[in-house]
Formats: sequence, C-alpha cells, structure tokens
Amino acid sequence: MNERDLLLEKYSSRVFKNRKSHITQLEMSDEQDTITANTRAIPGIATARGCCYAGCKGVVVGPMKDAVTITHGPIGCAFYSWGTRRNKAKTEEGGKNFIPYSFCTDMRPTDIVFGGEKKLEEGIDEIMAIFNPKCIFICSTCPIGLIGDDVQAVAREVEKKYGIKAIGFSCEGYKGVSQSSGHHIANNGLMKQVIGTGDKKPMGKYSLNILGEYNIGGDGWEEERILKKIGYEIVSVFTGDGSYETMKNAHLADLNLVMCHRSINYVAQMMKTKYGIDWLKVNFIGIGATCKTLRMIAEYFQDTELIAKTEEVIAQELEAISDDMEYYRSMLKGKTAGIFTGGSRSHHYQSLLRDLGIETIIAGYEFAHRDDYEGRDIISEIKPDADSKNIEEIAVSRDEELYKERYSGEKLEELKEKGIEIDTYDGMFPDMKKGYMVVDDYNMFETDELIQTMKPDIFFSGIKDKYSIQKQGVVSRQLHSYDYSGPYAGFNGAVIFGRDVTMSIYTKAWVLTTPPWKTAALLGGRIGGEN
Amino acid sequence: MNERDLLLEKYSSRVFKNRKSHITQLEMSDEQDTITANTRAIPGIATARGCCYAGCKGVVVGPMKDAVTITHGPIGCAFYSWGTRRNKAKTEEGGKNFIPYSFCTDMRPTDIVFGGEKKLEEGIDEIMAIFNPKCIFICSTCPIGLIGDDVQAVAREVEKKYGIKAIGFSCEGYKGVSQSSGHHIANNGLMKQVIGTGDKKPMGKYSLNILGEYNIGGDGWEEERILKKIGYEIVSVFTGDGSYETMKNAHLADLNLVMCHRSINYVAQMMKTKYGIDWLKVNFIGIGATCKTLRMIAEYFQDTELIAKTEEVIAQELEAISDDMEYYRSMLKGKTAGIFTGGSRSHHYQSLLRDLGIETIIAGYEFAHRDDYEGRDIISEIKPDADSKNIEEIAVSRDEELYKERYSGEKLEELKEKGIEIDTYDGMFPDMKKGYMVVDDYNMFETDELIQTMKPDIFFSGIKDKYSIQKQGVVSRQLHSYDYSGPYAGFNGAVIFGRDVTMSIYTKAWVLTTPPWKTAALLGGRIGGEN
Amino acid sequence: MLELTPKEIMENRHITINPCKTCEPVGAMFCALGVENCMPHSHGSQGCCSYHRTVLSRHFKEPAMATSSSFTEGASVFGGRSNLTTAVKNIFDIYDPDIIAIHTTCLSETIGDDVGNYIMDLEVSDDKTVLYASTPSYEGSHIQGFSNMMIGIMKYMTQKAAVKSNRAAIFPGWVNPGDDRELKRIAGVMGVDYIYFPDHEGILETPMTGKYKYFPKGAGTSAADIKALGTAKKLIAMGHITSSEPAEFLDKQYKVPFSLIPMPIGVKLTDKYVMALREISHQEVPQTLEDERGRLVDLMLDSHTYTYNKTAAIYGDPDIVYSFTSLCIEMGMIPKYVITGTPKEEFTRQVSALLKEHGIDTGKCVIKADTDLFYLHQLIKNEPVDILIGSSYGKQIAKAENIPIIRMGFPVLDRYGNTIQPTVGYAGAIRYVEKITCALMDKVDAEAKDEDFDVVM
Amino acid sequence: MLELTPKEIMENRHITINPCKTCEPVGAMFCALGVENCMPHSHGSQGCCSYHRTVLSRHFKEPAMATSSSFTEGASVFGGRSNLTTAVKNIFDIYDPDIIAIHTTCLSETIGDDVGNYIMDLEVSDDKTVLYASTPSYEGSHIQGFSNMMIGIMKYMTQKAAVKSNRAAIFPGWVNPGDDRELKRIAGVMGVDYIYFPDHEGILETPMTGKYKYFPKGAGTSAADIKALGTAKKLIAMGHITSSEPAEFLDKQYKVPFSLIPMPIGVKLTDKYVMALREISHQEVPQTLEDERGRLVDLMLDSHTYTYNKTAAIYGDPDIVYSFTSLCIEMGMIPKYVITGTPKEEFTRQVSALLKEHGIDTGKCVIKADTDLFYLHQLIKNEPVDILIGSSYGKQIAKAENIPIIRMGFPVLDRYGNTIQPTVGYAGAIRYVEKITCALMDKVDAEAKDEDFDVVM
Repeated sequence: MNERDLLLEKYSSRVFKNRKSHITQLEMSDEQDTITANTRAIPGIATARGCCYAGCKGVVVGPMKDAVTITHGPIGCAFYSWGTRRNKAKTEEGGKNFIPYSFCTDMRPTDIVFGGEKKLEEGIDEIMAIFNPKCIFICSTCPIGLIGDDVQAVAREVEKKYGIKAIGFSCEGYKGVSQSSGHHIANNGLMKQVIGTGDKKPMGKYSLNILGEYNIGGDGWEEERILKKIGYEIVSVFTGDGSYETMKNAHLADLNLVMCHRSINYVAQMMKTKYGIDWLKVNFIGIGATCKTLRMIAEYFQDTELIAKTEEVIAQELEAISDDMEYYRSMLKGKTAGIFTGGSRSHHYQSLLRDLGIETIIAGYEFAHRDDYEGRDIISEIKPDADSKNIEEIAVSRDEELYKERYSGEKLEELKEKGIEIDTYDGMFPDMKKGYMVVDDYNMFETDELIQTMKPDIFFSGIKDKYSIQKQGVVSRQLHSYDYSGPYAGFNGAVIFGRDVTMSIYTKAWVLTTPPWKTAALLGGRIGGEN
Repeated sequence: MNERDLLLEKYSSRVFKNRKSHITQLEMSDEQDTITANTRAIPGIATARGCCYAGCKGVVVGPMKDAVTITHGPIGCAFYSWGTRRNKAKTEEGGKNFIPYSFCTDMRPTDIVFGGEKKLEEGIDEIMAIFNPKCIFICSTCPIGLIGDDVQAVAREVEKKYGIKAIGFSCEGYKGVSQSSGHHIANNGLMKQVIGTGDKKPMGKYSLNILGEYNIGGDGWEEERILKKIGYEIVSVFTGDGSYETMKNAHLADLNLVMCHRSINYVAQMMKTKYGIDWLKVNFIGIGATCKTLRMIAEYFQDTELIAKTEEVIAQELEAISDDMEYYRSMLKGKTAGIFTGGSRSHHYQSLLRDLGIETIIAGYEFAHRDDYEGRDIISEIKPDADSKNIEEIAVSRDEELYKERYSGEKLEELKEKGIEIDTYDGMFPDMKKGYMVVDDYNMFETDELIQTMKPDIFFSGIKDKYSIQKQGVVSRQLHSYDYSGPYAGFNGAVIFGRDVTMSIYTKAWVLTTPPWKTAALLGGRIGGEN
Repeated sequence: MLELTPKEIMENRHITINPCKTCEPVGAMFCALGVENCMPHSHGSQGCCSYHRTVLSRHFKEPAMATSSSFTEGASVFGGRSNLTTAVKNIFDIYDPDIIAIHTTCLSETIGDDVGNYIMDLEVSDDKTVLYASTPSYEGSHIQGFSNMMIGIMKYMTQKAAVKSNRAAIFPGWVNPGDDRELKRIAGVMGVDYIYFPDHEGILETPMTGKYKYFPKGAGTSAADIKALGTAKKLIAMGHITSSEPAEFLDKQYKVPFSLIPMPIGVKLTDKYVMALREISHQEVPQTLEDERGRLVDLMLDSHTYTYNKTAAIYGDPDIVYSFTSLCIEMGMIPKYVITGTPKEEFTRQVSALLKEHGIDTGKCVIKADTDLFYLHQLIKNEPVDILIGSSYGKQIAKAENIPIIRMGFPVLDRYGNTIQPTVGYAGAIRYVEKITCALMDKVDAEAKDEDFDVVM
Repeated sequence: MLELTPKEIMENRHITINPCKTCEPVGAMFCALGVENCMPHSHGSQGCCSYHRTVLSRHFKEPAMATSSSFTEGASVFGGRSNLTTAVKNIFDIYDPDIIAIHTTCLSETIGDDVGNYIMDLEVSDDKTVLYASTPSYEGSHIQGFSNMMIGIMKYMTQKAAVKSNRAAIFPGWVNPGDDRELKRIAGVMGVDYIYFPDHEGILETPMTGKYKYFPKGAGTSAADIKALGTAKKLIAMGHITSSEPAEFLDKQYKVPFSLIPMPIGVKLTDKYVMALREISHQEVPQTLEDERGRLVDLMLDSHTYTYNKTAAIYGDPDIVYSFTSLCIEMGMIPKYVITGTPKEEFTRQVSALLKEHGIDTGKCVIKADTDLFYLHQLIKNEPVDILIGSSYGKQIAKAENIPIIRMGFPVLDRYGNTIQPTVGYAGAIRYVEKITCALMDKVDAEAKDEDFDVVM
C-alpha cells in the first residue's frame, strides 16, 4: 500500500469518497496525473481554508496602502485581518498609508435587524473628515448580503458625494469554497473600476506590472530591486505595497509578470484581451527560478543590450550569494520537505528548496484550482459547479483606444517556440516526481498522517498547523508569514531562506525533547512517588 | 524615663558606659547640651560607619573627574566605591571624565608578600598609555602601609616621569575612627599639592568656591544655577563635578562657601590663613536656608546692586515653586522625622523638613566631630586622642604673594554684627528643640529602638538601614543617595524633595502590609491545615 | 507609525478604528478548548474558524484545534442543518472527541439557524455529547462568547443531584494556562476541593514531547466534573463581566451560591480570592502563602519610587483591565486611561468606583467601554502616559509615541513565554511588578544623560 | 559613556579597570547570612563591613545584618584580639544570635591575626557558637570567600556520627533566595529528604509584615542540620568553582560521597540536578516536573528564530556564567564572550569544554577568567554582540554600545524583583528565556522601520 492508500483507508467511506480525488500520489505515467480542486471542503474536517472575505480584503485589496478599506460587518473580521498578513508597505513621501489601521462598521444587533447602510455611510463621512483618502474599499462580511445592505450602491454615493474612488465588494465569507472566490471578487472590482482609469505613462524603455505579488516579508521589494537594477520600470504591483494611484496606470505597462497564478491569472488574461499586454508566469522564489524568470523577461523584449545587462546582473548577484548558498546547501542537502500553503507557494518554493538540495515530497494547496496543479491546458475541462457559478465572471473586450500589441500572434508563437513562456503556466505537477504526494484542500488529519508515513524533515505550512507539526518533532516553518522573517524572493531572499531553514533544522532545543530519565533506567531501589 | 534612658537601659553596663555620652536628649537648659563624638566605634555594635579609604577615595578625591584615581590594594574597595555614590559629573567639552571607571592594582598574595609598588608603577604606566590623564590619585587600602608600600614616593616618581600631577594618599581603612580621617587626609593632600598651583584668574566681578559640595544627585548644579543667575562666578567646587584643573585656581576666588562643614571646614580655615579668603558656612538645603545663604553672600560683598539682584532672583524662584511647596506642605505638615547621615546633612535637612512642616525629632551623624553638633566655639575644648593624633594636621602660613584680604578684621567684625556668619558655624544643636534626640555614631540597634519609642513618621538614613526601617512599617528614604532622585538642594531641589517624601509617605502599598485574614476571624468551622 | 491619527478627537464616532475587542465565537472556541476531549466547532463560514484558530495559536504559540460547518452560499440560503449534521459525523469519525461544543456565528445567527433543534435530531452515541451556545458576533465581544459557551456547556452537561457535594466550584474567567495552574495551586494550599471550569492547564501549553495529541490526556475540565457542577457547595466566580452570567446560571439552575470576585491580580484582589477560599475550607491561610504576599508587598514598597504617580494606559478585556487597574493603583501609579472595546457599561462604573475608593481623581482619568485603540491613541496624543499595559496591538501606539509597553491579556501575538506563567495571584503580581518596574527603569536608563546614569537604583 | 575606552587591547595589563569580581569577605558574609540565628562578623576595619552590607542590601533590597571588629591603627599594629573579644561580647549582648561567624579581611590577614586561637580563648556559653573562616581579600574572589565560610562553618559545627542518616545534603552554591525555594521544591517533588546549606530562603527576602527581626524565625540552615551534615548519605553540590572545596571537605572529613554538578540553569543542567536527586530517592520523575521541562523546551523551540545565532557576552561569577552559557547554547545563541573576574583557570577549561561539546567554534569566542569589564568592553568594541548577560555593571557597556542587557548573578543593583524569583530550574529558565527573547525582540521592534514593524511575531 502506498502512502495515499494508507491515509485514505483511515477515513470512513463517506469521507473517503470525497477525499480520494483530492489526494494524488504522482504516477508520472503516460496517463496524466489529475486532481480534484476548488470544491467544497467537507464540514467538520478541520480544513485549513479561510473564506471569501479573507481572500478579498485580507489578500487582494487590503495591501493597497493609499486606500481606506472598511470591513462592513461585526468586529471580528476587521480584527483578525488587522496587521496579521505582513503585506509590507512603505509610506510614500507625502502620501498616506492606511496599512497599520483597521476600519470597521462594528455592527450591532440593531444594525443586523434594521440594516447597516446608514452606519456605513456615517462611518465613511467620518473617515473623510478625519483622513480624507482618495480611495475607499468596502468589504462585506457574512451578514451583509443577507440583510440586504447594498455596498455597491453606498460606494457609488460616496463617489458622487466626495469625488473619490469608492468600490463595494460583496465578498461575504460564505461565497465560493475558499479564499479563491474573494480574490476573484476583488480582482473583478479592480479590473472594472481601477485599472485603466489613469493616464500616467511610464518613463522607462521597458515597463512592467508585477501581478500576484503581495510583498509578504518584502518579497516584492527584492524583486523590484533586481528588476530596477536591470533597468525595468515597475508601473504597479498587485497588490503588495500597491496603491490605487499606481494601479490606475497599470494598463500602460509593457508586460505583466504573474507571480501568484492562482489569485490573479484571470486579470492577466483580461488585460491581454483588453489592452493587448502579454503576460509571463514568473517565479522569483529560488535562484534558478529567478534567473530563468529574468532571462525570459529580457528575451521577451528582444533587446540584446537588455539581455546583456540581465546576464551581468545575474552574474553579480550570483557572485554575491554563492558562498552563503553553498554553505546552506551543504547543511541541507538530502533533506525532504512538505509544503502546504494557500496558492502558488507550494509550487514556487520547490525551486528554492531544490536549490538547497531539499526535495519536496508532499505539496498541497488550500484554495488552488486544477490548473494550478495540472497547467492551464486543462482549464477548458473544468466544469463550473454551484459554488463557482456564484462568483461573477466578468467579460472584457478590446479597448480600441488603449489596445496595443507588442508582437503579432505569429511572432508570439515564435517566441514561445524559443522557450519564452508567454501567456501560459504548466502547473505544479510537472516539477514533481513519481511517488510524491499532492493534496488539495489539506486538513489537519492528513497533515499529521502524512508526516508519520512520509517522514519529511521539515514541513512548511501556516500558523494553524505549525505547532501541531512541531509537537510531533518535525521542524515547522510558516510559509504564509515566513515566521516573521523574509524576504525569501530573489537572490538575497534565497540566502535568508537558506539561513532560516538551517536555523530551524539545527536549532539546539530539538535534542532536548526527551528527558534523560526516559532513557536511563533507575538502578535498584523502589519505584515510588507520584508516578 | 525619657527615651534616652529607655534606650540606654537595654545595654549591658560595658556598652552603656560608652554609649551614654554619645546619646543626648536635648535639655536646652542653661547648661549647654554636649555630646561625645569622633571616638572609636564599639566593636560588634553594627555601627553605620565606614572607613578612612571611604572618606578619602569615596567622598573627597573620587569625584574629581579629570583625575584617574587608583585604588591600591586588593579588589574589594575599588569595586565597592565604583559608581555607587552618585557624585555626578559632566564631561567637559574636549575633557576627560574618569568617573564611570574604577582602577585598581588588584593585589594578590605575592603582592602582599613582596610588596605592590612595582605593580602600581606598571599599572600607572598602562594608565598613561591608555588614558594619558593630567592627574593621578593613588588611594591606599588597609594592607598598603603595613607591607611598606610608599605611595607618596611612587607619586613623586610619576610626576617626574610623566610631568603630570600625582598624589599618593595613605588612607588605609583602619586610620582614624571613621570616614572623617579620610576626608582629612584627602584634603591635606589637595591643600598641599593642588590648591594654589594654578593661575587662571576668575573673570567675573564676584567669584566663589563651593567647599564640601559633592554634587550628589546634582545638588551642586542647582546651587550653581542659582548663584550664576545672580551673577557669581564659580571657580571650583570641592569636589562634586570637580576637577584638578579648576581646583588649582581655587585660591583666586573671592569667597569660600562651606556646604559640608564636617568634611572640609579645615580647608576653608587654611585658605583663610594662607590666601586671606573668608568663608561662609552655607546651607542650600531648604527654601529658608537657601534664601538666607544667598542674602548672606550678597551682603558679604556689600554691593547694593548684587543685593537687589539677589532679592529679584529669590522672588522669581519662590514664585515658581510656591504652589508646589504649598501642596507638599499641606500633605506633610505635622509629621515627624529622624535623620541619620554621615555628616552635615542631618543638620541641613532639618531646614528643608521644617519648610515642609516636618519636625526632626531624632538626628545623628556617623562621623561628625563635636563642633558639628555644638558649634565651632568648642573646638578648642576638643582633646586629641590616639586615633585623631594619627591623622596628620598640616599647618599653613600666609602666602605673601597671593594673600589678599577683602576686609580688615574690624570690618569683618562689623559684618558679623550685622548677622553675616563669616568664618563660623553654630552646629546642629541650636536648631533643635528640647526633648529631641541626638545620637553620635548611631548603630542598628539604636535606630530600631528609637523608632519604637519616638515613633517618627519617616526616617532618613542610608541603604544599610533603609530596609530594616521599612520592614518596621516606617517610611525610609536614603539621604546618602537620595534614593536615586535629586537634586534636593536649592529651590528646585526643595520641590523634588517634597515630592519624594510625599510619594514615600503616601505610597499605596503601605496599607497592604497586613493581610485581611489577620483581622477577619474565621467564622465557625474547624481550623486545620498547615497552620 | 500611525502618523495619520490626528490629535483632535471626534465625538460620537460611528466607525470603529483599530478595535480593542473581537467577536464572540473566538471566546466560545477558547472556552470549549478548556474541556477535556472536546472539539470546538464553529457553525458558520470556514473563515471564522480559520481566523479564530489563528489568533489562538498566535497568542498561545500552540495548536488550537477546531472545526467548521464550512457554509457555502447554499447553506446560507437554505440553512446549515445539513452542514452541521455532516460535520458532527465527520468530527466523531476523524478526531473522536467525547464532546463537540458548537458555537454559532454572525452568519448562522443572521439566517436564524436553530442549532438547538438540529442537534436534538442528531444520532449521537451515549458516551458522546453534542452541545451548543449561541454566540452572535454582532453582540458583546469575545468575552461574552466565552461566557455564553460556559453556560452552553453547563446547560447541556450539568445535572441535578439530590445532595450537595463537599466540593466547591471555581470559574477562573478568561485566563492563560499559567494562571489556571496558579489559581488551582492556591486553592490547593487553601485546602479547597474544587471543580475548575474551564481549565486550560496542559491544553494550550502542551509540553514538547515529540508527540501530538488532538486532545491532551487528562487536561481540561472533565465531563464528570462539569456534570457535578450543580452539586457544588459554593462557587467562586472570577471576573465580573466574564463570569457573572455563568455564575448566575449555576445559582439559578442548581442553587449554588457564589462569590463573584475580580480577577485576582495584585495584592488586594488576590486577597479576595484567598478569603473566598478560606470561607469555604475554614482553613487558616498557611504561612507560605502569607509569605508570598509579604514578598509582593515588600517588592512594591522597595520599587515604589519608580512607579509612583507614573501614568498608565490600560486597555483590553474588561475584567483583566479592571484588575490591572487595581494592581497599578497598588503600585502608586495613576491609571490615566482605562479602556475596553467590550460594550459593557458596568465596566465604566466598576473602574470608576475602584478609582474613587482609592481617592484617585477620576476627572483626570478617562474610563471608557465600547471604544477603540484609535481613541486611546488620540487621548495619548493630547496627554501622554508613562506606560502602556495591554495587548500587542498597543505596540503601534507605543512605537508612535515612544512609550514602553507591557503586554498582558489577550491577544499577545508578539512575545513568548507569558501564557505559561501566572499573571494572577501573588506570584503573577510579582512577575508584573518586575516587568512594569523594569520597563519604567529601562526608560530612565535609556533617556539618562551620561552624567545622570546610575549603576545603583 | 565610557568613551575613553579605546578599541585597541593592551595585552598583559596589570591594572584592573572596571572589575568583574569583588573580595572574599563579602562572600563569607553572604554565606553566613544563610544560617539560622547567625551573625556574620567582619574582622577588620569597619569600612569592609559597611561596604559589604551595602552591596548586599543593594542587591537584595533587604537589610543585611553584620558586625565589625572596627580596627583602628592600634589594632592594626598590636593585633585584633582585643577588638574581637569585645565584639563577640557586644554582639551576644545586643543582638543575641546563636552563632557568630567571623571572617577575616586583608587587614587582619596581613597582620597575621590568629583568629582561630583568639576564639578558642573566648568564654562562650554552651548554646552559642563562635566560628571563623579565613578570607583574605587578596586571594580568589567573593566566590572563594563563600566557599571558605561554608568550610569554616562545617569545621566548627559538623559532627561525626556512627550511623548515616537517610537524608541527603544539598549545597546550592551562590544563589538568590528565589533559587533556594525552587531547588528545595524540586528536591521535595523528587522525594528527597535533605539538609540544605546555606539557605537564604526567607532571609534576604523577608516579607513585609511591619515587624523587623534581626534573625528571621525558622529561616536559614539550622545548627542541628549543619551538625548533621556529616551523616548525610549523599551530597549534591552545585557550581564547580563554588562548591567543590566544601564538597571535598565533607567527603574527606565525614565520607559523604558527592555529585558535583553545575548550577542547574536551563534544560540540561536542571536535568542533571533532577537525575542526581532521582539517584538518591530512587523515585521516578513526576509528570508535573516533566511537564515543566516540556514547556520550557517548547518555549525554546517556539522562540528560537529570535535567539538563534544571536551572540551574547556573558560575564560575572564563574558558576553562573558557565550555566548561563549552557542556557544560551540551548537557545541557539553563540556565547561569544564568556568572562569572569574570578581568578580560576578551571573556568576557562570548563567553558571551553562546554562549547566544544556543542560543536561551537571556540576560536570565534573569547573565554577568560581573571579579567575585567574593561577588557570585555574592548572586545565588544572590536566585535559587538547582540546581548549582554550579567551584573549591573555591564549597563555602562550596554549604554555605550547600545546593546540590550539582561541582568543576572551578583550584584544586580539597579532592578527589583529578580532575587525572590528563580533563575535555576525549569521555572527559572522559562523566566530567563522570556527575558532574553523579549529583550532581543524589543530591539527588533525598536529598530524596525515602520514598514517592517510586525504586530505578530
């Protein structure tokens, strides 16, 4: 029996039926490995998933620093999403930065009974009086839609009254099956109401947006550092250290880089459709991945000078970190890892771990879709279900004024032939090996079981799993918050990651777990006392 | 039986015989109250006294910031006298400040056996190489004289070798009966080798030295603040925040103010003899005392403008503090205090306490002489004993070149008639009342007993007594270190003192002393358990 | 940091900015974790459960086990019965607790899910219990949720008995596991035999052993003890806001008389706890405990010069804020701003009474319930304080205004080791007097000019 | 602060600058204070006694009772016999202890006072004891003085007995009263019946009661216990430098076998203590103690990211520095500078061995005995560290170099509350892991740019 079967056999038939298609031990045979994803979590199973609000407010719109994001609902959701995600944001010179703040309508029973729109409006008047922001986002929590509050209508009124941008998001927690629905709702809103509304053209020769980079631990800054060193201009980042002011002009960039495929691939696709901007799925996690990413970008622009500069920067950067990386590799080579994260990281970090000599033998996503595992080719095969149908799909069409293609379709095909992965993504499976375990919508029980059977040396997950893994004697690091370290992206980030993993694996306290009296028998004498 | 008799009757006859003349309950009758002082402490009695080294290094020369003071002996004394006395010192612009450092020859058995001079010399060479000070003091601890080390000779060699000032002090701990001998030895050295060696004349119209001000908690700075505001120039302070550089020129000042009579009155007297400088016993502790002091100084100079300026400053200062003082007085009026300190403070603070409405009903000195209690008039009556004879008395004579009298003898008498207390000091007794207790060379037992019989509301003493007093439920504050507060001198100091005393008397924890179960009986039921 | 916060205070603000409370369900989850072999279950969207487990794990640095009904749009429209039924089956199958303690959420409350009815219809084996408490997120705060779950558990599990037992009951209120240990230790030395509910000792502080168990063995209030609560001869309930409703429930249902006392923090409030225990056991206070107390008082006296008249902003949950206010007063400090986000006006009355009892001019203090940290920050911008005492979220204010912060209460997300040591009792106060004094003295040292820098203090 | 200290290090310096030790007599005084109804007496100038009482009071914030022979010039020339005779009479008259424990000073040693002879000639009633120890200030350090007084007391009071008792003996070494309580508690839960010597519990930490006693009742090692030390079946002696000579004395004189173990600070060293106790009682370690240990290990793992590879300068007395070095290593820290002023080369060897045992490159560390804080500061100026761990005198360096300082050992003159709480045992380590981690995290917070400032850590 392989590890998958061992795990599944512990389930009752009811659970077994559901979970079996979410757990794949890769065969890598002629028949392609498949997985079920983006379906409902089983009630009571201790899924790691969060909700739609967490995806919309927590992930996508929360990081936009010059916007006031109001949580419309009872206090809890505003509290939990306050300062907890490490989406770092620098205050711009003379600019306003609302990241350290939490705004909430803090609804009470009367608001639930009689509706909360008035309280929301009063709150916005107060926010305007106190802070005078240029942009306000309203994020709904569970009860809002049910009691009939219309946050979009309120937002429209605000725009009229104050002449600012205001967007209402109906991202009630129960929508969809995971955070993924929240990303979608957020991105739809931004696509419809922000992107394309500015007219500030980039000054540089080549300009980029980074999509799906939330600047956790400063990852985005390390990416920007490298890209700027090569000579690119960054127009906008979605949405780490991002802003309403820059996102308005995102449609004027030359190329979109997609970091987190899961949370934002459709925005890239819509911008391609509407504005003609190509996109590249990139990965700045890992030395190899970063080099590959940088080369692809340079090659995309077909500029020999740019390509040369890219190689120069890569050489410099590699030189600066090679001693450190070699040291950490010497410490970590041959170890195995498991990674359970929300979206793309469970794939991205495999590159970096491999750079350090660590194989990722277990990987799983909280809220991915099948394409994140199997590649975009299978998107057409995915059938919408009741839950996904509840999430609005927006359709965009070419903006005749702003649409601008860099390359003809033919030329694009030619570039793709050369290995530049334009407008595509292969998913996680191809980078893994036979026998490795992939789990969709993982839960606490499966984590525990797989640790026992697969025995990874280190497990990367989130805070909810961290301590139960650690109690089992397995090194556990958070890949959501980086355990308050970072950045892990790019060249410098790889070194920091190497250091952190080495630290946690080699920390002295591990050997203290078993008290000496467990191994040294009492010689002679009676056994008495409390035990 | 009065409280004195109650106390003394608890002693064995042997101890009684000694202590009875050190304990005076003031009669204030026609016959003058007297006391025995500056005699040996009884072995085993838990005296509060320290030693000669503590008086020389700890009190007098230690505070001179631009000098390196080396403790020559085993490590202990250097350790205990390091950073523990709060003689504050500001680093002069471009100057060197050795106050935070402790230097010691750290003698070992071989040094005791074979002599420590060589180690001392090597140490000084090292100090010169590392710090290059302009002045070095060498303070001997107990074994030095006994093993035959000649610190004066070493100092002379150093002066020759390096062209700096170096003074050796034979202040071995056992010399004399208390710190007082150390003050004397220190002051003799400074008188002989420092004062009068400089030639930098004061610039101001009226210039002063402050003698016996060690700047504990910044007292000296508050005094300087007030005096400078009036227009005086301060030439030198002995020795709080003092320096070799300024003390050299002390003989060029117009008037000596004597703050701590005990530790330095003979220096004032010698400077009168040698340089013709008059001295005033002053007291900056207390509002009334400070005003009186300032007025006397101004009147001494017989300058109407100065007198007017003095009154102006006094008025300003009083105005600034009157609300605070009134408040603290309202909190403290009617309380009684005891004060046991080393020297003059047990007198000085009675003024300040009286300003606050507190009567000092117990007062005592560790190391005073009879004149500190009874006034200078009785100095001639004091007979030298074996211990005091061991301390060098130096004789000075008029320096014909530098001697300069401001006033003729007649004129001085005239000024004295007017109430300017030139070259004199009345001691502590006259400021106290009938029935109050005065104790010389107090000890732990007497402190405890007097607290029980006299029941003061607050007791001022040092750290050795502080906690035993406090455990008895009596507020206890340190008047050596000011409990790490201060300054207490001058106008601002009076407010700080008022605040501190109020704080300690009214601190909430006092009422928590007795647990409620001590007063609330157990109703019904059994009494069981551990008790 | 927080430089957009203006000094001018807007009266009667409707928008909450930087909250000083969170929602009921997390309190219910925390409470249920203090019961042996019990799985807390969140009946609502799975995000709630995820958020609550996260904040508990971040505070305790421990796994916080719980499950969710994982509502989707369908459940929100048609009701959560089916989700709950499935969840209960799955939980028993996979995690095998003895008890499932369900709490509701704003979602299930808004749609009117009748959880009481749902669980009555469940088939549950005799040795298993499924119970629930209503914890609508839009009411009260996490503190109310904790109380509600206590009542919920008692409602379902506590049984009537003909005779009273010789045991007392103790409700500690919302405390850390280190506090549970200390409260039980004190009860033990006072000779009281007790049922302690809820009990997180050994649960949200499991030792590192190399093994992980969903439900730590022998830890948490046992089902038998909960069952027997109604037979208790006397109840000591701690924390007026947290424990009064559970205490009243037990009194009303089972005629268990109770002493409602503040959280025993500092000298006087710990005295109250000891006196309440003494009244039960009729045993004199042992010398060892009296000595602990004496050492604490001694420490307060020794260090009073560094704390006297120092102003503090104390914020957080109402009961712990009340008790820390008392501790600060004992240390001679002035509790200048005393703030909770929990909307209970009793808090304001109680704290005011405490201040008045100690002769502190309440006119110079601001005591406010149902408010937020934005307001506290504005107060501080108008008149600063010497120290902040409260949860981790105050650190933003601490940084902005350069004020030392002492972390206490819930949640402390950014420091390690506090939850396994006591805050309550004489021992807890010794720890906090040390912490507070040390923080104030560190500031003295940091700001001292070289010439004012003292080695002895 | 200390800006005159140059970076360049002078090798083989003779002058001691900013010492990291003090003299023998204070150690003797401290030791004698740990005996019931015992008056420590300083045979020398009265300044010694005054200084020692002062530093003890400043460290413990407690009265430190002691008397002096009050030498004057005469005594220094003719010998101190008469002073001592008078002193002994006066002490019994006024303070009425059962025991007078005399220690010598550099003065009485230099003049060659034969105290042993003097006291043999004293008339002392049968229920009183006068004993002495030689503690020349120019040898060793205060640590040696402590050991010498232990031996002195045993020499005079311990008696031979025909049969061994069933009790063990415990020598805690130089620890605080809070440590005494913890060490005895652990011995108690391990089922060991013991004589504990010396014992400062309840002495240099007397509770505030409104009454002051020269000799707190029932506190300190009793005369009967000291007398019976020779009958102990086994001795656990803690601190290699402090306790080895007293342990060897007891073994040599009375054939009491001993385990010499390091001061039990941190996990492994406390394990050694527990194992030594287990060997005596043959009792298994109770779950409660194992759980304490497990919580400590858990805490270390939880917080390791803030301590790993952080460099520490650890300075002070040799045994506690050794044991804190072990604790720091367990926390993943690098003990970069490990310094004592006490002139014992064993220290260097032991610490080096400890570092090597843990695979730490001693080439990157400086381990030095018989040195001073001036040297430590110079080392730091050349290569800084992340944290200072030691006595209050390090605060000057801390301020000069902007490095956080954790106070431990002797003397701590400028903080309150530490001496009544444990440093030893699992509980002590939990306290110190919290303190060290917190100090390092405070620095992270203080230096964080606004955008890097984390609420969750």
